Amino acid sequence: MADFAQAAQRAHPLQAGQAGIGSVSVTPADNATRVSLRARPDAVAALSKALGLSLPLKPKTTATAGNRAALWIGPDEWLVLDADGSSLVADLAKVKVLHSAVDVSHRNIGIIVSGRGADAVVNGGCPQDLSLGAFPVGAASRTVLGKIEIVLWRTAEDTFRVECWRSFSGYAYGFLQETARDVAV
Amino acid sequence: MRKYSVFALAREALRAHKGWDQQWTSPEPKSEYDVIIVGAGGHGLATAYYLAKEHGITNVAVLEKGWLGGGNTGRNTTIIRSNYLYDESAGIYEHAVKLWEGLSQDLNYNVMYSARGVMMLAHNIHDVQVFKRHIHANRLNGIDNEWLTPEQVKEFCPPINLSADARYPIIGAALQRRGGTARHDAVAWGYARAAADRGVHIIQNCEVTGIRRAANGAVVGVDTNRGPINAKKVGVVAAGHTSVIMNMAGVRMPLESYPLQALVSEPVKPLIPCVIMSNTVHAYISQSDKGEMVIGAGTDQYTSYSQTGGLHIINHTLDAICEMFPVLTRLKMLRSWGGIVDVTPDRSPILAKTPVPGLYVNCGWGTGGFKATPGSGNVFAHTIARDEPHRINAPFTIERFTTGRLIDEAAAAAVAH
Amino acid sequence: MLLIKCPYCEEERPELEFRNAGEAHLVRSPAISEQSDDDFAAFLYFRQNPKGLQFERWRHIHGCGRFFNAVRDSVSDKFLTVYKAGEPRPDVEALLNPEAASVSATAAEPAKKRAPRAKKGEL
Amino acid sequence: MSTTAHSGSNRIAGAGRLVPAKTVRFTFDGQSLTGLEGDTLASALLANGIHLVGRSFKYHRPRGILSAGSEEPNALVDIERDKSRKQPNVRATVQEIYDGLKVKSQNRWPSLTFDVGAINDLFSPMLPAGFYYKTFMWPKFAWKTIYEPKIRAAAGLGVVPGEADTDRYSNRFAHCDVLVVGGGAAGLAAARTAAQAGAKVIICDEQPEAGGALRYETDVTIDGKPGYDWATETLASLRATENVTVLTRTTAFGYYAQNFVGLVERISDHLSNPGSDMPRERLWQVRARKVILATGAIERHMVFANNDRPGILLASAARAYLNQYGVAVGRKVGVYTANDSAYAAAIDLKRAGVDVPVIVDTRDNPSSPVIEEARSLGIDVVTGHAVFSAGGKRRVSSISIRPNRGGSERKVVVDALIMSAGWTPSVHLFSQSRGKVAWDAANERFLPGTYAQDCVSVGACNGSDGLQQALDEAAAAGSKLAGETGFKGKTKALKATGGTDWVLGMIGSAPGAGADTTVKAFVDFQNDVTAKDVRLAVREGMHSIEHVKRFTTNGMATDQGKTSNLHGLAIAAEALNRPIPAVGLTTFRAPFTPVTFGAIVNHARHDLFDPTRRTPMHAWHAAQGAAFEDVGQWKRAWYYPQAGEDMHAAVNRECVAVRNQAGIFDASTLGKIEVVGPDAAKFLELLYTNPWEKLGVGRLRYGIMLREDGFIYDDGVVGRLAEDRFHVTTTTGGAPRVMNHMEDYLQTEFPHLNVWLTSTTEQWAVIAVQGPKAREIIAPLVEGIDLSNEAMPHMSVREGRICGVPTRLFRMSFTGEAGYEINVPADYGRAVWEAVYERGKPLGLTPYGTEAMHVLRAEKGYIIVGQDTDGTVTPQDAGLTWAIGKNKTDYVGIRGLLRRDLVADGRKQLVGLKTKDAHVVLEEGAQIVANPNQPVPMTMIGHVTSSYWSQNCGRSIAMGLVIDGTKRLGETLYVPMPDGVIEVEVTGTVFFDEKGERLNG
Repeated sequence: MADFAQAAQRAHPLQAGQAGIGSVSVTPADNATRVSLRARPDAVAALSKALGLSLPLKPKTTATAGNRAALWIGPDEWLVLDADGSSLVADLAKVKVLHSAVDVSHRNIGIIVSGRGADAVVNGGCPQDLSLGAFPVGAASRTVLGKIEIVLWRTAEDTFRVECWRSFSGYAYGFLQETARDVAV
Repeated sequence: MRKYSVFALAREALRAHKGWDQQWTSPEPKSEYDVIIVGAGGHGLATAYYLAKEHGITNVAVLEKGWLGGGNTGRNTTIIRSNYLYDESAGIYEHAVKLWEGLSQDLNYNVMYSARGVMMLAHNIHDVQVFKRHIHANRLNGIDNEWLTPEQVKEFCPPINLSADARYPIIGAALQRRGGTARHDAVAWGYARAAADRGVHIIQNCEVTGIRRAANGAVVGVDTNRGPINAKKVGVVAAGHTSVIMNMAGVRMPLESYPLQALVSEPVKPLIPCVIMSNTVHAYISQSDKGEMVIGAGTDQYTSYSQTGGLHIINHTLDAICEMFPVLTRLKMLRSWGGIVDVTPDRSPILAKTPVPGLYVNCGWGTGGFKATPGSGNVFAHTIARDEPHRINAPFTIERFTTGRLIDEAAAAAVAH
Repeated sequence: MLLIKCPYCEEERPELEFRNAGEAHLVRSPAISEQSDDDFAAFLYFRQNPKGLQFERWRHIHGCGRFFNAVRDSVSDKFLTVYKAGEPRPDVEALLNPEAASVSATAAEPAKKRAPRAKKGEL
Repeated sequence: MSTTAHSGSNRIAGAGRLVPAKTVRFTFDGQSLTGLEGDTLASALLANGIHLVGRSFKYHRPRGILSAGSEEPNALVDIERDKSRKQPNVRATVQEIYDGLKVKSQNRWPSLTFDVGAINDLFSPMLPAGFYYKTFMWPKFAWKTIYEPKIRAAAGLGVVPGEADTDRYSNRFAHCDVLVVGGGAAGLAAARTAAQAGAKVIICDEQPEAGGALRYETDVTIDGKPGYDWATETLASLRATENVTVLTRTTAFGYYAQNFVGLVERISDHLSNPGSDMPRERLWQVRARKVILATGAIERHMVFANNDRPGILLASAARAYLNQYGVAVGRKVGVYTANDSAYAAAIDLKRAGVDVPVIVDTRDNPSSPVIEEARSLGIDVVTGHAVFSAGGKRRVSSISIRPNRGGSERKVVVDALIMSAGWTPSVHLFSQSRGKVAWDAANERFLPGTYAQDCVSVGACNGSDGLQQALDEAAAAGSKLAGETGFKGKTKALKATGGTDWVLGMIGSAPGAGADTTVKAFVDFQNDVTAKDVRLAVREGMHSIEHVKRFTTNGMATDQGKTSNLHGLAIAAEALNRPIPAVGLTTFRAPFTPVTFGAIVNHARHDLFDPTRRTPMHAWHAAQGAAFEDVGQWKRAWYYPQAGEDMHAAVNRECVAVRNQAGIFDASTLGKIEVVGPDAAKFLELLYTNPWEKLGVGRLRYGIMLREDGFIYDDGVVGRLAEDRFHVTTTTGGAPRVMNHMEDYLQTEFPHLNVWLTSTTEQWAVIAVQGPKAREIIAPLVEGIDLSNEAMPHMSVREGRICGVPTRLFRMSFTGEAGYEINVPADYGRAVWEAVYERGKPLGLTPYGTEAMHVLRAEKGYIIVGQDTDGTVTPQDAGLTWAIGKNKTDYVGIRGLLRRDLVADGRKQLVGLKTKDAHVVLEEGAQIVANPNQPVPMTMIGHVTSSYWSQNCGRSIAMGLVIDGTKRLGETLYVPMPDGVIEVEVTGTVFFDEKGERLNG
């Protein structure tokens, strides 16, 4: 059994293309571990402890600790991200309080939009107010980009992480490159 | 009534057109009518016309809260076709098409029924299955509807994008050649003129505020902003506002009212020779005789009586139009507007008696009522006059929503797998 | 495009993130299989469809994912208020007339449905 | 009068703001012309003495340039960069010229000066408003074959380009505290105040420059500076302010609910060589907390006989052409007015050296300093008179003047006539915002009345007539609205002198074009609507302005009645002898000016029209030459033709291979939902017809989901991974709506259940390996799972590893063969697929597509929801009664199924159909009858839902929904086709391996 030469290799759906367009770069993010975490308030403390960060309870906010980040998605929902190969899934498996943790590492693809005008690039298809007052650094939300759903996370003043489902990543990537061309004008 | 003809036109040309009569008059309401029709849209006016013409009931008033033809009659994209799947739907829409074919002559009013063909595009195998099902059912019902190959589609409508690289390539179409368009205002005006000529009172700016009922529950009249008016029978034909009017009689309806938008482009020289519909990319387009592209958009997702809708609905409609006709991106939207459509759970109309004696309702045409105007008015007049439905509208009851005997054309085209 | 306040996200968001889910406070009977034909039809299909204030459901489908209720004027399309699923139908009079209604605010109808019945540790 | 030879003989040295040295070359109908940088096409044509620019819609009358702005009804042209970038119906008054601009006139044949269509003008007595409703009815066939084609060919203005557009369009969503629409004096003042308070401001104006009327009002000072200079400086300082976005060449075209305003920015239409990244236009979708409308007012023309002759313009336009562009609209310019504002134009022209032979003022005894000033310049001011007619054909050559109340006529030779009937406040956007206008009887105009949204109108659009009043009002609004958004600040008040009073004048037909006349006095130029047309409409019973508008088409041309609506209304009101508000005002509809479809569509073209969803193995299928089919947004491998194979041959080969060896199939698109929590089974009990509580861990079950109405909504296989964890699959197309349906019930009907739903559709790539050799093929690749029949029977699921990566391995079948569905994390899908394929290839493993999958499942009688069912089919109808939990008291759809009609006899039931001739394949969708000899309309008792050639069965097979079908087994029914009737036998739905033994192989 198992006499194949080596384990199957990952294949990312996006080919890193043109690195930068004008002031804004649109690039695929590195592989990551991702968990869709669901729980009621009484489970938050135990889960936070296991994760090593305080799960955010305020809408549109995030908490980070090292490579690990928890994005508030809904009142009982977080998207937890960590570096590829992290112990995230195993850490949550140990938690006994009532919750649901589902590995979605491969479901989502991350795209980084970075540089001066990154907000305008995202606003080419995202109808939310992305001014720093309304969507400050550290803010995150599920929302839309053109005709697809995304999770948007502002990691720095001029940097956004866009997460979408795998089969939509070609569309998202193409869309952001297109709006980046517009912003570069 | 002065007969309209090219000779009459020539005669009037010599005297600066000063001899034309009013197409309809604006009488004061009488205290009582045999029948009151609530709503002077195409369906209501047609009902009054056929009551007078076919049933000899001329003591009829059509009450309109605004101006006649100002509701969905004047706001739709005027598509006419009868290639529906179920016998019930095919029956009523085909009845309408047959009347359309002679309507200008019948009314002595050119309603510009233009049988330029309605082509419904198939973009995937599921579409093909659904359209073939329609075509075969139509054929056995004696209704024209034919399958076109992509090449025939292109031949019938040259500017269409047939590229295999299109996001949703066109792999065929169903064509009803007798389908087409008509001039919406002319339909309302033609019926109004012909009904008024037979003695029907068309009373505009007269809003119904209540439905009067006797102790036994039967309808005895209506209250209006111009006072009460007695009537033996009341027919409600108030698309969009049906729930509101029926509520006055204590009848709750299986209806929801949604904003539906449409738009026209600037007029250009003839390009699109037929009506094109695509359910998969959600687009409907034809070119008016004036040269404007007439484009139907979708409904908004929420119920509303505002007669306005969102810009994103227009965005999505034009996406699809430009995908089908890439040469149109430089065309300009000239005017957009909204109507209120009342929609039943099975998207088929209700044309029926109600639980209230003497009260009749014609509603629920959703986004497609214009095409039925003559047929709907014709059988609704029969229903009111005889107090029993015509064979053709008998299935379109309110009770079907209790028994489950739905007429669900859209469900028959359900997308899954 | 409407601007809709999500009671869970506690801010206004563009309509593109939401999906309307029809009339609110419709009661799915706990003993639905014993319901009469008429009662079941009323629940399934017959709607108030009011011209004016209406109670309706929305889902913040491309946001927090929650269903919630709203009171909206179907003529102006303006929202009077939004509230979480499971909360009672708000006193509309009080909202329209904040001063006059403080006295009668007790009359709020209990949660019917499509707003849930009961809640173990509900949010 | 000196002229600049380079840029046109009517250019006046020293006048205007354009730089004489900066010339631009363009062509008009092939004629090469020169203009100046900054010219509009209209100003450049006028500079070259060209007034005749187009032809009207109906009568093909020669038409010139009426205005200097976006309200232009006449001067519409075609502009062509190349074949794919050809733009019809461009307003010459808006288009800026650039080097190489190619312009063609429209709606004329063979040429602009000689147009055959002008014969309509001769026949015009036969063609009054609405004539077409009264004729073309006989003979009946002729409408379609003769009349309509002729009418269609005659109608329409420009021509749609023959090739797809290569320009780009873009979109931007934006938010601001205060949106200011209009960059005239009022708009600038409002924006300045709001910006200085610190509010986030967007200000837009449709012109390339700010200033509005300040661009031609030479007598204005603001803050001690000439008005135009103040505007330019203010705009520059706003541009330099961080919290301000200035958008010029940008039209606010639509005002939607909750202060959502659509703007379109024209980015490259004025450039000679726009870069390839540069969009042509950008749509701005602005959500503003507050909106300030500073949209100004539009001058009206005078309605008199032949008022449409080229060379007859609005007075303010003549002033703009002179003071902005340095162009005199004629050498001998008559003036016709009903208010003061035309005098300023006359005075400017006179001072520039243009002959102004006469000012005709309809007012009996007007008094104003400007009148005195005009007289003092030697202009003949004739009051109490009217212009009864204009002479000339392709250019006005004279005007006939008479006293208002009749009397002797005199003729004045002119080569241009400028006119003003007064100003119409631009309440378009206000009205679009659903605000209600109010009639200002004293000044005969509609003004903003009741507001429906958070906005304020300032300046001329609000009826604030003097410049100082407008500035004060605008500054106050800017300050107030900024304050309401949380920004307070002080701004120095502005002091102004001079300016136009936007008030008084006349509406309706001028003397000489009254009810007793038959002259052609145009109300709506483009649509050729005359005053007598409006009166005819009233005479025929059109008593609502909406009827008048629709009957005459007044106000329905591309200018949307900006100059004509009020005139039309006034004439109708007069004919009806009713006050204007009683006749009504048509509501204004978006867009304010026409907007290209391209701008509205923006990015959603080509690849971005709609997402194309591809599976992790897509590239492999493509490399194998697979044909794809669209299923929703997904591309699915349909079949894999080998050299020389058609679809039929490929599908036959694939089907046979699955049954004889094994096939490999990409099932990744199936929807997947992970249902987690202690109440997971309870929840599924409520959502599916089947029972779930007793399903063992590691087992699978086929589930049916209904809507509340009892009809089948979706189906799929559900696996229990743990007591509290299920892996649910859905149909490909149904995945999103099933998820929404489940969330709806969970959140609002069953919130007491402890369970959560997570979509995992895209977490897993799914590789189906089906066929007698399936186990043999995958076994060497699998670790940690005992694949034996005993350990892992049909309908079970195990977790382990395959090819070194984690897998959820399902033993299940949609083919009737023993088989597996290998779920692996999506990024591994391609590699695992290839490993399985390499391993299986020597054993005959064959990739098969959706078509073979459909055939194989049909051989086994497995249904496809949406094909063998539609939204009207119950589980009983589909032969799935076995999948309903007999002892359940509740699940979604339980009550719907009990409705009278759903339990009645005579429902359509799913059955098998075998053609008598085994080689005849039925057409899907074909209708079934009991008696093929009946006349049309026939009684149809069913239809074919699925039909294939089955190579494995050696015959055609089909399924259909037939009334009382299960009672008809063995009966012969008929499928009437256009080329003959096909006989079919009603059978069971299983055509292959009826006992199902192969599943356990």
